[in-house]
Amino acid sequence: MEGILEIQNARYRYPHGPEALRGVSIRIVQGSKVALVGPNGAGKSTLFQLFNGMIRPDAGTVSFGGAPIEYTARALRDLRRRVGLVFQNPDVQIIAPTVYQDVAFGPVNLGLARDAIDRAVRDALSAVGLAGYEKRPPHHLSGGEKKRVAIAGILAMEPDVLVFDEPTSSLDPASSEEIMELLDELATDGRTIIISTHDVELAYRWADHVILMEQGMVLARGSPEEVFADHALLRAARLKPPRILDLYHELVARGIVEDRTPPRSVLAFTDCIEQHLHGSSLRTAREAAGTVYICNVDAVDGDAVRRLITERPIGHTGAMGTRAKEFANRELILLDFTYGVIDKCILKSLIGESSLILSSGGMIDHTHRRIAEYSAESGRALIAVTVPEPMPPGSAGRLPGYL
Amino acid sequence: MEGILEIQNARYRYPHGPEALRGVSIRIVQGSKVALVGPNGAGKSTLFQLFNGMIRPDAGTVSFGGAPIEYTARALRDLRRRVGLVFQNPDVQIIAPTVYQDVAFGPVNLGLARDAIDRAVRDALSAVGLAGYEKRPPHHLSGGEKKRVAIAGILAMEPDVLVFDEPTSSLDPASSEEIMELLDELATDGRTIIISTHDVELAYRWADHVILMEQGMVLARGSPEEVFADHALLRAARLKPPRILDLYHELVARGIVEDRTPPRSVLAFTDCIEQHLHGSSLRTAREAAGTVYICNVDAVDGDAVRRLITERPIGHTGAMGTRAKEFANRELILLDFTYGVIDKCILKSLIGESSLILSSGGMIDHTHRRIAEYSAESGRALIAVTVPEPMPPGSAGRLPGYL
Amino acid sequence: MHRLLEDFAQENALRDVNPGVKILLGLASILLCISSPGPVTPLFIAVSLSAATVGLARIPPRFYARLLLVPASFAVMSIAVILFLTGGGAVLVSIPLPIFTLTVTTGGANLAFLLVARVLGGMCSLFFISLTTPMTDIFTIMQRLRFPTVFIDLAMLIYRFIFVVIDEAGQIYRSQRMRLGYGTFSESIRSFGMLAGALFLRTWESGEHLVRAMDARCYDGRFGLPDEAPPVSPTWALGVVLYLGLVAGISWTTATITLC
Amino acid sequence: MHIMEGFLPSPWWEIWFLLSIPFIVIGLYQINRLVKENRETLPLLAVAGAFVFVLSSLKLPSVTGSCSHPTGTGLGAILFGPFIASVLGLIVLIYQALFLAHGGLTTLGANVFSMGIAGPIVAYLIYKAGTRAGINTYVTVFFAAALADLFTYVVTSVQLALAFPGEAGFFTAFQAFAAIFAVTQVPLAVIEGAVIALVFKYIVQL
Repeated sequence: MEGILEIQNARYRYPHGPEALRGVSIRIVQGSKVALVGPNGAGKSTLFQLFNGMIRPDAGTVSFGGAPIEYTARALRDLRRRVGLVFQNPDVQIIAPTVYQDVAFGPVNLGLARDAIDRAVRDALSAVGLAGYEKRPPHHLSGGEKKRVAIAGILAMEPDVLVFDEPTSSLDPASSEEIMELLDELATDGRTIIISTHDVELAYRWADHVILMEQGMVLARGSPEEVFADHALLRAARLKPPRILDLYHELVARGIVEDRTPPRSVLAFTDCIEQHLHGSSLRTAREAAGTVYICNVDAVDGDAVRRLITERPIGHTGAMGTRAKEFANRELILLDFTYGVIDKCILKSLIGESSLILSSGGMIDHTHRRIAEYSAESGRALIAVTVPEPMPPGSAGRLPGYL
Repeated sequence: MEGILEIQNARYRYPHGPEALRGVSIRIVQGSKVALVGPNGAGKSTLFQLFNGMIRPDAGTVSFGGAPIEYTARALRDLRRRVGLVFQNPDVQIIAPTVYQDVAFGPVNLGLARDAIDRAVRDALSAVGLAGYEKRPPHHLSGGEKKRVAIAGILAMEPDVLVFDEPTSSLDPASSEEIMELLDELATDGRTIIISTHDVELAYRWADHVILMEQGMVLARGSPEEVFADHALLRAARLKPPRILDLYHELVARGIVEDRTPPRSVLAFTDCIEQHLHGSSLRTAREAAGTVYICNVDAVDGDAVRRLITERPIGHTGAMGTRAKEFANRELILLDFTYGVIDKCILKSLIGESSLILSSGGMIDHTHRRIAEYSAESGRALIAVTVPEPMPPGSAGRLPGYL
Repeated sequence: MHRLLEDFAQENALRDVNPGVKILLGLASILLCISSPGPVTPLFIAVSLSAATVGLARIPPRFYARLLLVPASFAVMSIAVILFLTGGGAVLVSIPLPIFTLTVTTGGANLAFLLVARVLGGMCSLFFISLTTPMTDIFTIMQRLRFPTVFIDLAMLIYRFIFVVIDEAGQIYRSQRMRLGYGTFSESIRSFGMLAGALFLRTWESGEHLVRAMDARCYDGRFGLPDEAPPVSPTWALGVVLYLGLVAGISWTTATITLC
Repeated sequence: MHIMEGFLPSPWWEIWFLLSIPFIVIGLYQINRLVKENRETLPLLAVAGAFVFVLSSLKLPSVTGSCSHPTGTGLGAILFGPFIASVLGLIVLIYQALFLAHGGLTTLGANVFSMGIAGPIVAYLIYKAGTRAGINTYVTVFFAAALADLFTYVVTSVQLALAFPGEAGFFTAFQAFAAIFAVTQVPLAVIEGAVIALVFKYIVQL
């Protein structure tokens, strides 16, 4: 895979301050979801400022797209357009007196024409689920909404890499979940997403790749399972192992489960214990598996969904992604699941109950893939159906699932 | 038990704003550890301002120590001294240019004499583990240290009730753990501690009593196990169930474990699964249990502890509480456990390994009690020994364990 | 911390009326007030624009009534001086004091009453602008009127940060009250000094954050674009012209009417 | 103490606008130049303006009325010079008129002249003179703040006396206005001087 951002042996000392980076080398692969994990003061935010040239390393190199960063005003502006940095506190990132003007700030400074600016603002606000908020003053928004405005302000410059400093800091669980889901949506469009966090649970569930930092150095890098399995390393970084991993290791130590790939979710954990109890190959088929219905909210209206829920044996409804949740809110469809939706529906499916996932166009394929993967791994065939069925290409009307 | 703070049917509407409290009744028992849990905007912070009379309810009553609050300047001053409120963001609570001046702000306003002020500041700073920080400017401290200064500023007025708004907000895990441990220490001295949080995991582990709020109303109150077991209720409050509870319910749904009291910790969970696998009464004694050594850091020096570690078969060392951690840092004693120490040592003990808990005077009894409780519940006798052994009363020297 | 008039403006019922029309109405009324030779016109403006603000813009009447008290202390003090200083006409009241005698003449009474009327009318016109037209819309107008860019940019940034700083000031104040600050008079001075100092520090830090935020977003000396203003509705345009015409007419016909 | 909307008749409100405009124009020109040299100037000016607004809209303890802000802009004058301070003063006064109902739009010229120009210049001069003479900094700051505050009210009294000289003429009117304001403003000025000296002490301690 291609490395889009590469830092080699970077050192940085703040003027009159301690050395914040003491020889850091990392490589971020295009399209990956990377979590930079470490306690406060580990150098995560300093590293982020290297990414978009806000600071220049005392030693070492920073490369973007294969070429070393040039520290000229023009090159830096281009870099900052392509590497968007979302700060921890949205109050310091929101600059202008209205949402529209704030999101337009980047495009205006990039010198776009008025209609291109309008389009960029509209797209960015709709991506973060804030269409219609254009005229609101930022100080009348909630914490989660401010965060979205800050993200839209960066998205409007159409960056290739999005960097988030503590994306869920001081948000409540529902808002955090929404922001992380938004990050997932942004990632499915091929963008590279980097977050910094000291929330090991969050990084464990979300990231493809984890970089563990402490005291200006990289302690470890690799898959979340690898990095977080090393308790000594986590202790060195003054972090706690994810609870689910903690429990897994405790059960392994007592010989209750075998030591294999540690589970990352409640679903995987349940499977792990069940496999151990009922033999390692196939799960005992207690009853017929339930079906997972997947519905593209971009292609249907509320009535169609309500008809679906009454006509089919659907026991649980979940919504994935900003647009789907907005849709459910608007159409007053009661949601049972609003986070970890695919896993929850698989869990229900395994005990014979059917469920419906409301999703937006881009996430439909992702959902199918995830369920197929699970079927292959667990050896238990689960049925996932897109409803209403996609029409054959060439026929009239909108094509659900392929928008 | 005596109710120290009682609110009956309180309603409050911000001037020209929405109704923030819509009929709230709660009763806080003296000496309890209470968590007010709910999403942002549920009314938690507004309720806190009722506690010390910063706002007056539009309807309903607020009582402290059995008598309704009087809203006279004199009565309010007395109330605010006795009910201390620690804000979420220490930056707005720390107002003076040095740590000493900041902590002294309350005592000075109380009109104490100079030496009483000095004593109050010294005691408060030593309680939060910041002795020696008097002359430091607060804005150069780390997030966790700032939080401690804010707490010391309240402690210096010697309140009976301590109220914390989101005590761990934006702290990293190590600092969060330290703050929660500090809250535990403060609670062992008989103070009533109330926290607000949207972190269900935290409330689940820490609180005796949970009050679930949403949209200015109390949705539920009771023990953490009761309140958090009701998924529908949590969903109504836009919160997520604790992961360990989620996993437990999933295993119950599949018939892997029986439905009893849900476990609150990794230790309890492991036991739960093990009991299910190996019969419900006694755990299979795999080998002899390890001993838990408990050492009072107020009564020994570093050499004594190092001698202890080499002489006895100690495999793991943990430190509980601010003073014990300071001690370990100062004496360069490597710590394996810095959080959930008692549980971890019991877990080690169960697989035959011995461990040492460094603790300060006040927490020794608590530790013994916890281990004895576990022994009684699990039916497996664990040995806990205080080292060095307390000297008989009347003999010379300091009396470890009874300071 | 009391709410700013701006907060009401953001939610008022005339939010979607073209801001240019509202500002024109307010400013023209102010000019008619201060150029009116008699007190009738300013009083008419005060009553009619108050009715518009409370009735059409749906500003809570109790809030509006309290707002009218804001200029009171200034008005009472300065109008008292004018009342006694200005001569002309018959003596109405005479208050003998040890050193000198305070007299009120008809000239003084008329001028004082005219000024009361003008301040009332002027303030009601100002309230109409500030309670119906959010600052964000006023920026749009300033941009269309080609105010200097650097002035508008600075005003916009200050606007944004006023709310950040107010919020922090309120929190610091509450935390001081909680720790028994502002008890005695000298304590109050000390507490206030600490508040201002802490606030200064926090504000300066926000400034440094703002520099970084603007850099991260490719700041190149350009700032916001004008928002799109709601179109001028013919009803409103006609209404404002008729109203101003009416007021001008009143002004002309009632010029000689005085208090006494 | 801001002159309220409607109080100043023609031609006085226009005259004070005309007198203030040169300062504003030079201030804007200076800001433009600074911003071109160093883009960080604009955000720092902005937070300074927001600070002055908030500080001046907080009620001073135990005293009715609000803390005026010649000292706030005086601080701006010391940091950025009197011309730029007058631009900050103008913006702050617009917001005080629109958000707090303090002052007015036609009286903006007069208010900018007294609080955004005259006061800050006095603060600036006393501060410069005090530091040059080597007087204790806190004493200097106290006098700079308190006298700037008082001078602002002197200017306001002049403005009112010019507009309303009455029978007895300008000087009597000025004495009357100055006397009646002095009752309330002298204690306020002393308090403001003390507060600003405390703030200064606070900042220096860091």
